[in-house]
Formats: sequence, C-alpha cells, structure tokens
Amino acid sequence: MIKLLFFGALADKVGKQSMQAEAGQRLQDLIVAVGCADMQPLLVAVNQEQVHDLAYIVKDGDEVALMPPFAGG
Amino acid sequence: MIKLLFFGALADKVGKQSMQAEAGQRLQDLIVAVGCADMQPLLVAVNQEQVHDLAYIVKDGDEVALMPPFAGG
Amino acid sequence: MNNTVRIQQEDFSLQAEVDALRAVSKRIGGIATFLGCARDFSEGRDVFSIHFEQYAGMAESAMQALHDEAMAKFDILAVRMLHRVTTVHAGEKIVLIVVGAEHRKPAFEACEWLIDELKKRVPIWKKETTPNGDSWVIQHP
Amino acid sequence: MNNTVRIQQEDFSLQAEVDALRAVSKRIGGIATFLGCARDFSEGRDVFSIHFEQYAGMAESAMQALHDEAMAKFDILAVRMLHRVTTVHAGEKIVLIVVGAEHRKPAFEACEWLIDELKKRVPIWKKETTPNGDSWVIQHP
Repeated sequence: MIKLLFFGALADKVGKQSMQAEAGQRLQDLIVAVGCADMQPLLVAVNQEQVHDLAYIVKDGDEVALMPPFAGG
Repeated sequence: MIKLLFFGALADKVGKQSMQAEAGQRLQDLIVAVGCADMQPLLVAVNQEQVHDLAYIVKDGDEVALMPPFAGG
Repeated sequence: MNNTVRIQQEDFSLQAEVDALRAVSKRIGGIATFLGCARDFSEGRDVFSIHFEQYAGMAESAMQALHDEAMAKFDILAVRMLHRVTTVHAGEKIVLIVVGAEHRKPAFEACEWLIDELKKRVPIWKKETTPNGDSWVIQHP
Repeated sequence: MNNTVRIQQEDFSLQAEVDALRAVSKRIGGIATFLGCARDFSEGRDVFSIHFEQYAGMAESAMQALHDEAMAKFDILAVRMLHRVTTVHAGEKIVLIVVGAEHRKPAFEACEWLIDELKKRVPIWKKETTPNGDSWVIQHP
C-alpha cells in the first residue's frame, strides 16, 4: 500500500486530505484513478521530493503527494 | 565676502575647515587660490547644491564647499 | 537562538532575527532583508484574512535546500529564512528572508533570489477570505 | 515617530523604523531593507573604528531629495532612510534604508537604488582607524 496526500485546492476538490492506494501502478494511472487528471497544473512529490517522471511505479510504503502550484510568501 | 568650507581629506590637506574669501571670482580661480587645484576628483557645492560649472562667479554671501568624493554608507 | 530556517505558527521578531544574523560574523557589512506582510486588498478585492497551509516536512526541507544553495551560489556570510503557517490578518507578518554579506550587492541578489525561489519551490499554499467567500490563491510569477 | 529621513549620531532601532513604515499603509505587502554595519576588516586590513563626517544641512537635504525621487520613480508606498554620523566600531549600525510596496520587485529595486545613490549623492565621508593609523576612505563604485 502507499499513502496518497492532497493539498490546497486539490484536497477541497477530492474531498479528502489523504487516502491509501495500491502499490505497483504508475503515477499517471494513479492520478487518473483518484480523479485528478483534469486538475492541471498538478505537482507531484514522492517521499517529499518533487518528481517529474509520471511513469514512475509507486512502491509499497511510498508517500505520494498531489499538489497545486505553490503559493507561499 | 563668501564662506568657503572644506571637508574630509581636503580639510586635512588645507589644514582648516573653513575660511573667508572675496566674492566676484570664478570657482575655478578660487580653487587655485586656496591650493586645491591638484586635489582631484573635487566636488563643489554652492549654497548646498552641487555645481558642475566652475566658471560660476561667486557672489557675496555664497557658501562654497570643496569636497572629496562622498563615502557614506 | 532558534534555527536559521523555520516554518512556524507564531509571529517572529524582525529585530531578533537580524540580531542573530549579525552575531554570526563581524565581517558582515551589508544586510538585505525581505519582510512579506498580509495586505487588506489583493487582485482588486478586499481580503479579511489569509490562511496558510504547508506540506509538513517537505516545506522545511525545501527551505533548507534553498538556504544551502544560496550560501553556495552567492558571496554571502549568513542567511535566515522564516515562514508562518497560520491565519493572518492585514498588516501581519508572513515571511522573512535575512541575508548578511561583506558587500551589499550579493546580499540583495541572494535575498531577492531566495524569496523568488521560495515561492516556486516550497510547498505552501494560501487561501484568502474575502467578502465573496474563501478562495485558494493562484500565484503569479 | 521621527522623520522618515534622518542623519543622527545616536544608534537607531531597525524594529522601530520598520514598524513605523508598516503603520503607513495596510496596502504594504513587501518590505525590503538594507542595513549597513561597520566591519572589522576592509581592503585587506583590520579596522578598529570608522568615523563619519557630514556636510550638515546639505547631507539631509540630499537624502530627502533621494526619498522624493524614489517615491516618484518606483511603484512604492513608503521609504525611511537613516545615516549615523559618529564614530562606530565593528558590528555597529551605520545606515538603514526601508522601502514598503504592494509588491516585492519595486521594493527591492528602490531599496538598492537608494543605497547606491546615497553613496554617490549624499555628502558624507568616512575615516577608518587601522593598525597603521587613520585614513579617509575612497569609495569604490
């Protein structure tokens, strides 16, 4: 299993801040499965590091974050 | 008469901070007369406004300052 | 003094942060700071308050990475970075960047680079409360 | 609070100056500051102290002219400028520029422009006391 986190406007749209998901799938498929494919721009982090290759296959224990563009400061 | 002021390194070289001088002479002649002609770069202010035209003829009551380049901050 | 890079709920003291930075080295001749505050007006409408949210852990490590990158990239002696994550009202402090260097030019460059990069790279979001309700802010470059 | 442009012997408080600037408008979203301090080392030699001298009257009016020019030239809301004229030792404060704007870019631009122009246009001089005696400082651009 992996842990999936949602932030900001994405958490509001998905209606939750976190959920569990199956390991072994590509990030791009995971994004479609949780209904976030049309929420662009979308930033992704795996284990707190931003990733750009959405073909990455999530591994058991990964923490995956789906994030809107940052707006600090 | 005019009042002549010297600042910073110029005051040290001239050996005084102020003196009186005659009105009616050009700034460039005044600078030579007080022995500051070779002290370049030299900035000049008349009545607390920087001037660049050394042909200006000093008038009675003028306050003329001879200054080395500024070094604030 | 506290860590040089922090994300916190509480307000901070500009004076205390600058004093802590100055204590690092007597070689520091120029200190550039950027202090970001909440405004009562944004994008043409009133703003009552701004709520900040972070990705805990990643936000602080992204700020630490910026700190380290700035220290390597610019000719500077010390950096302090703080960001509040809470609800703030008009006039309240949000973010502080303090950079000390021997000379002013790299201090300014690093300070401006740090706040620009913080906005791009640190996972923090803000929601504004306006007369028309709440809305997440989309950052302009 | 005191005047927004001052030349004085006494030390000043960064906090008090920034607070006074913030009180000007709740439209202020970004505050850029530059604080110049005395270093213990300059141009390859130790410096025990620095003595500042001004052309009284002209120095403050030249600073006021810079203040007014910056307010007209940049999209900013408030400026405070202070310069001490006294003898300072390593680590002591010399000069402060504080600029408040709606957005950070003009605040940084105005702050950097003001300290650059202050060095060019305000009649202040400094003499450093070093192990080899006193010497007037020739400013580098």
